[in-house]
Amino acid sequence: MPAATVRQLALDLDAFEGPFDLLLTLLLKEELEPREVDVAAIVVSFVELMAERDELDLEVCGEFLVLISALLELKARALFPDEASELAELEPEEAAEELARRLAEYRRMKEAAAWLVQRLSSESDRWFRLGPAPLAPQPERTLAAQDPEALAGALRTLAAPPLAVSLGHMALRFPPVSQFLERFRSLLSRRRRFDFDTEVGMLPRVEQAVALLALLELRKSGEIDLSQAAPFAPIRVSKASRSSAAPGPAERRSALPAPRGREEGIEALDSERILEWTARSA
Amino acid sequence: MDSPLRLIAANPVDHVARTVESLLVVASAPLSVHELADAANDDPERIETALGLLRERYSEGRCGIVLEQVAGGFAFRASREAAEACARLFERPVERGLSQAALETLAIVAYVGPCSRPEVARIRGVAADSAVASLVERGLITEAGREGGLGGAVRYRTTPLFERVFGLESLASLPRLDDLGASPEELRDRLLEVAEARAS
Amino acid sequence: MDSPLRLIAANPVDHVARTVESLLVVASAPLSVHELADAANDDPERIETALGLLRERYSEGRCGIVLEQVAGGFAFRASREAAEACARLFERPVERGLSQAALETLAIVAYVGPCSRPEVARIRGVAADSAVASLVERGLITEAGREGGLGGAVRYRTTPLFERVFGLESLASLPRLDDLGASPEELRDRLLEVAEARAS
Repeated sequence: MPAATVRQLALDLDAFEGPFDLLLTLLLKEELEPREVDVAAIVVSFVELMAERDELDLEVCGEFLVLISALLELKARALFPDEASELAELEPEEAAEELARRLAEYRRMKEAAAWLVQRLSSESDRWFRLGPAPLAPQPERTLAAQDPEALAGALRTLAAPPLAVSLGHMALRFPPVSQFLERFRSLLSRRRRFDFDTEVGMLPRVEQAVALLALLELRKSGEIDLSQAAPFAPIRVSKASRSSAAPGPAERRSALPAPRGREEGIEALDSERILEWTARSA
Repeated sequence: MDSPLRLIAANPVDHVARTVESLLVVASAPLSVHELADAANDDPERIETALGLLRERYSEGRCGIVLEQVAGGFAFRASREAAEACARLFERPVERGLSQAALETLAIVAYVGPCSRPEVARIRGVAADSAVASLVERGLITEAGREGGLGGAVRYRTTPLFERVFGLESLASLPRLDDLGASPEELRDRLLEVAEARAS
Repeated sequence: MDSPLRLIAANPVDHVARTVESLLVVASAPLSVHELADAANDDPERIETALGLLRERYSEGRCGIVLEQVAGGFAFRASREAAEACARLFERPVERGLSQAALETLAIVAYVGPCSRPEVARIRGVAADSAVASLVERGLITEAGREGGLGGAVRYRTTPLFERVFGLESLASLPRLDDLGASPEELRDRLLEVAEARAS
């Protein structure tokens, strides 16, 4: 049997139906989420296919092993987009344990979701009313005694002539960028990393925007590294592992899936993503 | 115990009646015979027969659930003997104050006199629909005819409850705002003028 | 003193049962024994006895109205045999059309307990924002404070509506995660089958 058989292996999974090589293509083109792919089901399909043959083809098995391990690696990476560096600090055994723990956690949640789906369909013939009954008593709202001066005050507010038109309010007042530069530097002198969102979440939006500019400034000068699990996820700020002015190697920012390319390209993409996050969340 | 049940279940009217019970217990508005017939996929006549059966079963004094015929059709309600218990179930805590939107709207209606939602909206510079609705629901304002007769916008005025809540003997005892206008008409003009200036 | 009272309340449990029927037929959501006892102004024990009686009376197959224990309380619903009629009456219930992402998010919030969007994203490996928004909109999850107090990420928990839609007495009646998905066993069985087929 030619090795091509492996790639032609017909799969019938929840997320995908078709030959194995099409599945791989879709994964590489990022048109299919690796986490959606049931690797165990592929293995079983392969074993079943092999069982139908009379002889054991080592070449086919070898190719299958290579492809399936690549797939497993893709899947594992997809589960840890933001914490690759954290994992790298672990001992290999610890990392393996952590990986297994998270895979198990996600698998259990998928199973729980499947249970919910099943439950929904078994309960689809249970009908109940949402909201009040047609002839339910109208709840009476009682208002405490009020001061009539409040009414006079409200009307005075409405009758107050508007201020002469001034464009003064158009100029937003915001703190200088330098204030945040110092604040973040001093934070990083005490801690190795912090969450941008947690740090500035309580500030007004304008100040958050200035804080972001300060962050970009620090990133540009190579003082910090930024990572983000996904668009809109919290931005994690950590001290640059090399305090030289040069930006760190691209791999360390694998959290932002940037195309491999020149440093400037990656950096521009980083900023773009972060700006997009701010603009959408604002 | 089983045999009488079987006898009843064998009767198709009882099956229709059970379906009608189901429909009435999930409905959020009264259901007409036709709506019941459509949903149950049955004849209106059989629905009426079933309703007759249910009216007996769910009647005052016999059951805590009472089948009532109202304008829109049929609906279940609580029996009168449980009125107090139901009132306790729906009791709401005393509210301390009004929202700014409600307070402004109420002030306009109280000082300017009967006015419509569009008018309130013009003075406040924002839509007044939900503020008006909540004041009506609380019984602080009520409908008072229409602007320019039939077809005009509904006007609202304050209620006796409003006077009680604000500790007023009558509208005449509202705090005076002479500096803003001597009469309700002057006040209204002043407010509209300011609103226009604000909008421009 | 006692005897006339006894005469009037010849069957006190039945009186309580009627009050409970009344309360349940008008309630907007399931009522707990305590809520029923407070509204009925009666002992929780007597309420429980009355509920026992009503569960029998309003049971599947006996009546179009079914009393169920759900979402931490008791509520009436339509009998399952009237499901088609109810479906014709309504367009579509809230819970239909949940995406895979929404279901996984819902499972995480239900099992992990109050948790934030970043936490959900960490477990799922992708952002959970739109899934969370759609679940909030459907009323299946709701905000439950912030992580580490003020300024932290908003946490979410499931609502009583979630329990009701999924027919759960409480969150405790979710199956244990360890009991879910016999997939490893299934896989092993399939592999064993293959091995046996080859051996034979």
